Amino acid sequence: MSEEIVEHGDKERMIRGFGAMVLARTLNNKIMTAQRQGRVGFFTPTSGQEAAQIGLSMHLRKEDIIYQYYRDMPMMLHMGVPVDIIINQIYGNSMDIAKGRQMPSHLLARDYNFMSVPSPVATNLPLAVGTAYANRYLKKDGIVVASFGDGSSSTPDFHAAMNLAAVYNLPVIFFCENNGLAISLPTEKQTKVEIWKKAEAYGMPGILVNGSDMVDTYEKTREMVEYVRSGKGPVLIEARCPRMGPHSTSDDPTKYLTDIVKEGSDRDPLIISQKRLVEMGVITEQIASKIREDSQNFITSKFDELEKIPPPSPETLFEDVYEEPTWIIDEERGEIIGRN
Amino acid sequence: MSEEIVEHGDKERMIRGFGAMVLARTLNNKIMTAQRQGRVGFFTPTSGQEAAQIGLSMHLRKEDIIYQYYRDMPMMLHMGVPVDIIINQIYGNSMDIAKGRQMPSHLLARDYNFMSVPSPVATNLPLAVGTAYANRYLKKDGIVVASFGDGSSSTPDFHAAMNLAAVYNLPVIFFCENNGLAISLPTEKQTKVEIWKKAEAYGMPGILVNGSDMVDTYEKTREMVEYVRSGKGPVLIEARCPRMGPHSTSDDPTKYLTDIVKEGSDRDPLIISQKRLVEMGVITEQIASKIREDSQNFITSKFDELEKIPPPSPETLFEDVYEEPTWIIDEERGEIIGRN
Amino acid sequence: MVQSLNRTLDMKMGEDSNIILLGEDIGKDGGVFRVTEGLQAKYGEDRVIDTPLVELGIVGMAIGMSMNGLKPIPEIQFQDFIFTAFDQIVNQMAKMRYRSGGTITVPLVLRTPYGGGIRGGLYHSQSGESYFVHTSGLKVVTPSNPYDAKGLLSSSLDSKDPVIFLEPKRLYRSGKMEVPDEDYRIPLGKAKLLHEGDSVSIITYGSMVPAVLKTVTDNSLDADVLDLRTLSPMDRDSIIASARKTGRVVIVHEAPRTLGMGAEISALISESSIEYLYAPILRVTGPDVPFPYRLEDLYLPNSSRILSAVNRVLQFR
Amino acid sequence: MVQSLNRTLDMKMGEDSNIILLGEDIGKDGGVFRVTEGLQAKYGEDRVIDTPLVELGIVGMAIGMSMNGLKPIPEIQFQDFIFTAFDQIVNQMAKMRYRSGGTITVPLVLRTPYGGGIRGGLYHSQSGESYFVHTSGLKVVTPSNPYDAKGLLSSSLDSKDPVIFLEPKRLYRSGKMEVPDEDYRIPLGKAKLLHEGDSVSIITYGSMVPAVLKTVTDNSLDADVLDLRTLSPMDRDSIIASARKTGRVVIVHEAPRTLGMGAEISALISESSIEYLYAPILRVTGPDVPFPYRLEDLYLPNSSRILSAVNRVLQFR
Ligand SMILES: Cc1ncc(C[n+]2csc(CCOP(=O)(O)OP(=O)(O)O)c2C)c(N)n1
Ligand SMILES: Cc1ncc(C[n+]2csc(CCOP(=O)(O)OP(=O)(O)O)c2C)c(N)n1
Ligand SMILES: [Mg+2]
Ligand SMILES: [Mg+2]
Repeated sequence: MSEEIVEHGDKERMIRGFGAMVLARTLNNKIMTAQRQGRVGFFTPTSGQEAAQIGLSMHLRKEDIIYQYYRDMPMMLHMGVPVDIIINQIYGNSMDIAKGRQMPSHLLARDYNFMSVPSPVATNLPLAVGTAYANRYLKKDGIVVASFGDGSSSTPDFHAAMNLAAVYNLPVIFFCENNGLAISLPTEKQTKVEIWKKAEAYGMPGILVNGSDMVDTYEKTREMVEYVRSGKGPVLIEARCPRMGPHSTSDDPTKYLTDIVKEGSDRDPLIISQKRLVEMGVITEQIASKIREDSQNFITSKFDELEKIPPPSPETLFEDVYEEPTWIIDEERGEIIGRN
Repeated sequence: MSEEIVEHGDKERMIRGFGAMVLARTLNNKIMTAQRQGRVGFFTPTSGQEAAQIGLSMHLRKEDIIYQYYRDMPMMLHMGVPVDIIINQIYGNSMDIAKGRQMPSHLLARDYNFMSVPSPVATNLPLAVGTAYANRYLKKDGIVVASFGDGSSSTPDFHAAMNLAAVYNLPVIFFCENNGLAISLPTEKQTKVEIWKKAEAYGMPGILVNGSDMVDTYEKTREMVEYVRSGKGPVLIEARCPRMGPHSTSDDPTKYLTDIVKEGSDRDPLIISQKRLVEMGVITEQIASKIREDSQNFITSKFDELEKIPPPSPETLFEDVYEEPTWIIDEERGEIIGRN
Repeated sequence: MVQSLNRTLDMKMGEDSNIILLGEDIGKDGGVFRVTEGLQAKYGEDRVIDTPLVELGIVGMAIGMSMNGLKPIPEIQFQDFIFTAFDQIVNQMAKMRYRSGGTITVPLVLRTPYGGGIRGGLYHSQSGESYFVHTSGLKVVTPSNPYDAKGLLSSSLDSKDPVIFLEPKRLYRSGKMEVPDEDYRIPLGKAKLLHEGDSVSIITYGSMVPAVLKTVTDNSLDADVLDLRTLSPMDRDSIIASARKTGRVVIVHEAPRTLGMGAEISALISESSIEYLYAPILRVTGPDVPFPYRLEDLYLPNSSRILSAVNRVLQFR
Repeated sequence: MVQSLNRTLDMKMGEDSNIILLGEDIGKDGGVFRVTEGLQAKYGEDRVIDTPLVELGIVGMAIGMSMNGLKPIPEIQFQDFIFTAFDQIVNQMAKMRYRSGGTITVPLVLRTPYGGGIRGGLYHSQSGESYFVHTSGLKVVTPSNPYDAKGLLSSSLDSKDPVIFLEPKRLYRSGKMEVPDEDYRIPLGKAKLLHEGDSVSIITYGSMVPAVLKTVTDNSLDADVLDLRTLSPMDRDSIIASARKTGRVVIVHEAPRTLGMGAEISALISESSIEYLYAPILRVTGPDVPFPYRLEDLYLPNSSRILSAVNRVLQFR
């Protein structure tokens, strides 16, 4: 099957996918280091989930709308969101689209059809359903992807969104990145049933993929994406992709986790995917090394450069609550930073 | 199988069950008439759901705790809640346990282990799970029953409660009385999957029963109740029992419903169950008629008698917000009815 | 008011095909209060959507629709049930513009009936406006008559910000009045002076407006009666102007006293105009108890309580 | 404060086997702020329950437990996430005693960290006390130091009514002080006068207490500083006594101004004591905008804002 893909002209796509994985890992590691150095406030590492995300997003198009969650930086990079846009949000500086209002990891890039991430988990899922409804009603092209973690399957919003998408037969891909944990709670204690199987309770197809392998994810999700794109209704995809680090930079996983997937080990999705691609003749070890090196240089220079951008101006605190500030906000701005 | 039941000494139980069905229907009809006469404020009729409820509650014991919903008056009557307790709540008079605070239909009888009904549907389900947890932790006997309508399966609370009960393997019977409608929305538009099948998504057994037939419900639910009682975990039972009237006394069903089950027709659960019992030799037509007649007389006199009880005193408005009224409530009572 | 709302929705849907209604029983049934009667038959099931029983889904879908080009009008059947969708309102609807740096907006109008007067007991009678007014990012509007209902609903639909449109269900079927057929607006954020006087300012809104007006007329009170109409943002200038003029203020609402709108109005006046006051600022409100069924009439502020508060401030030395 | 809370929970669990803790990551992980550290190891998984990710389930289960003989202490990881369980709190927890005519009670203590100060942005910083204080049937408590944390938590556990126990996360790791090992209580509903003066009353609570005290000391202000400690019901008598004594009041809190606690305190004073006031009642609060990440320090009330409000009321003629 893999050879088939290559023959069908997917080689380019595979290389770009792998490149994005490497870029994302490099950026992730850079941010984690910067956070330890006190240069960044917070981060939820994305390592371990690159192959799952990019394996799926290789099927996506510009017009597709993505309600990503806080670990989907790799998918954003793969879909062409410029590194600057992401790093500025990590710093929360004056060039940040969100004007430094969100904790890092809560990314957005409206121009690239990446919606905004709230902290309350899974609460974007009903929005994704509404957006899909609008898309169909307005006869716009494009499907909607809504991603979330395994823990998020317990939430009210998951249930609401799954049922509504099914009832209205909407073009939504529910993409569960099952990294085995919700902070400290293992998935087995979250729910007794495998998440992909829950699709049946709502009347939609569900599948399980090996989210540690970009090629496997890509191949297995193809049919699902086509199903949704052809208007047949929503689907649920569960990708298994073990978390490789702490839940966030505030978390100490040693309390609850012994078996962490090590970077560079043969359970690391970068290693797994690279091996597959080398076997398939899509890349060579040399090309892979070159990609890693280029990423490293690129990220390091970008990251250091953008750190110099100043924080948002005090006025921004009072903007965007409403289209026009109310007298209340004007008054409060006056009290806090003086009237302008 | 039915003969077997009778031989096993269930005859008494069957007669009591049928008696409760008739009593409940009689009371239901009386309330509906009284409501039209302006003597009662509101009601959600319970007709059509008697066989389902009582078919299940024939397996229940005094120590079992029931989180009923607003159509479960028949089950309450069957479990021995005195008619007075119910009628006083229908009037919301000064003998009402709830001190006239709740709309009629939102019944309670703590002494009989019937908990209190809130209006927001299904929001009692997570409570039922907590109560079951307490029961097990405190090593108390008794299982927990939580009933709800088909529409309620879409709610956040359903999802939360089902998952939690399964994760902690708690003794809860989730009892869905599927009357085919949520006010005006038919079940097919509520969700694409039969409700009993949703049990699988949580890792518990689910069954479907014919809730129009008391004997069928009784027989089919037995194993489920035993399963729960033996500590194996929660179950979901769906009973199909078409609504026979309007959603409530405020509702005009002609807008959305053409095929209403008529009272006394061969789809009326009272008729269906009576036939079964006569065939089984549990009762005769004569006994059935006698039961109906007695119920009629009993209910009429009770209903008229209790109407004379005065409304709750003004002071009760300010009680039971807290164990002791706060200064705020004291102050407000003073302003509204004068200090005492 | 039901008719006025129904006609306004009809008119607006006719003008703008991006307006979508969604909620429980709003289609075939026409809504439990008949506000959306006939609209599904006219505009189709795609535009008047009967939803499953899940308020957070209704609100969440509406937000997602509005982010993608539609103008949704979700209905919550009773305001009492909105709390099951409260996270969507507080954390998504109200904060989307802010957290996206203004790149994503959520123009929608969430309609819901609130307040007592129909013997609805604890869960069909609540007046929860404070929960929304305390939440920045939302506008909160409530009409007190059919004319305002149309003008305020139209302005709400013009708003680029989410509006919580609270319909006093007690007034759904009362207060018949002429409502012009043509399009008009009542600007958000502007109160209306319904009665003018120099001795006392009575500030109120929504369901209490008729009772206040009746008290004033029946007792020939020399009172300003201010109908706020928009609760967030309130009409600061009108409130302050009236308070400064009369120096005596009574606030009337049905919601419980503690942190009800009266608290904010009182605080606003005493931080801006305390030197103009001759008397305490009094509040006549529902008590801080859940809403009752049988004793509803005792719960709701009435003429005698309003009058007694007015007399207290008038007689205060 | 974390240590004080942890030890109090430990002590109480040791005394009463009906106390059950439940929440996300409170067991093995010891809670994201370490408040429940070590308790699961000591008391077992049955008494310190790691729950799935569903706040309404945590709260709903806790209610059901408390109705049936247990004394649950549910934790919501951040107060910002409590809105997903808001219906359970407003419509079940707060109304159960009332709607059952007093036959069913819900004694439980819901703990949750609130407020800013950890660079948590929009969703890890909110101060939502108003939502709870507006809801009758709930008690709302917030300590400002480790000593009070213990005494208030103990009293909350004695309460037969549900208590929302708000922990100012900014003070979790600050303000080291001696906390006695023995059992003691701080009664609910009683404020504490932390500093005495005659010129101005500064009323505050929770996370703002240290900043207010510092402002008062640094500037040698002749001020009463009142730490409310219980927000519902507030300590009416202490507030009024201080306001009447000084005639000048400043209220300080982190929550947004509109319908924040300051509104109710202000309204309470101006309806009961207006004739004692020499100056407007001022509020120093967070602004009515969502909580920011990078500009957090600008959002939080600080000494200079407190001082400037104090000076305004002192200089008012
Ligand atoms: C509604 C809500 N409750 C609690 C939290 C706190 N919290 C943040 S992430 C997280 C775990 C999420 O697990 P999962 O969905 O599996 O995503 P993962 O972090 O593993 O990628 C929790 C409990 C939250 N963000 N939102
Ligand atoms: C959370 C919530 N939303 C809306 C309502 C209004 N409402 C009352 S009953 C009902 C339909 C319930 O349907 P179902 O669960 O099937 O029960 P049934 O009335 O058919 O027995 C609705 C929408 C409510 N009570 N609670
Ligand atoms: Mg996870
Ligand atoms: Mg139904």
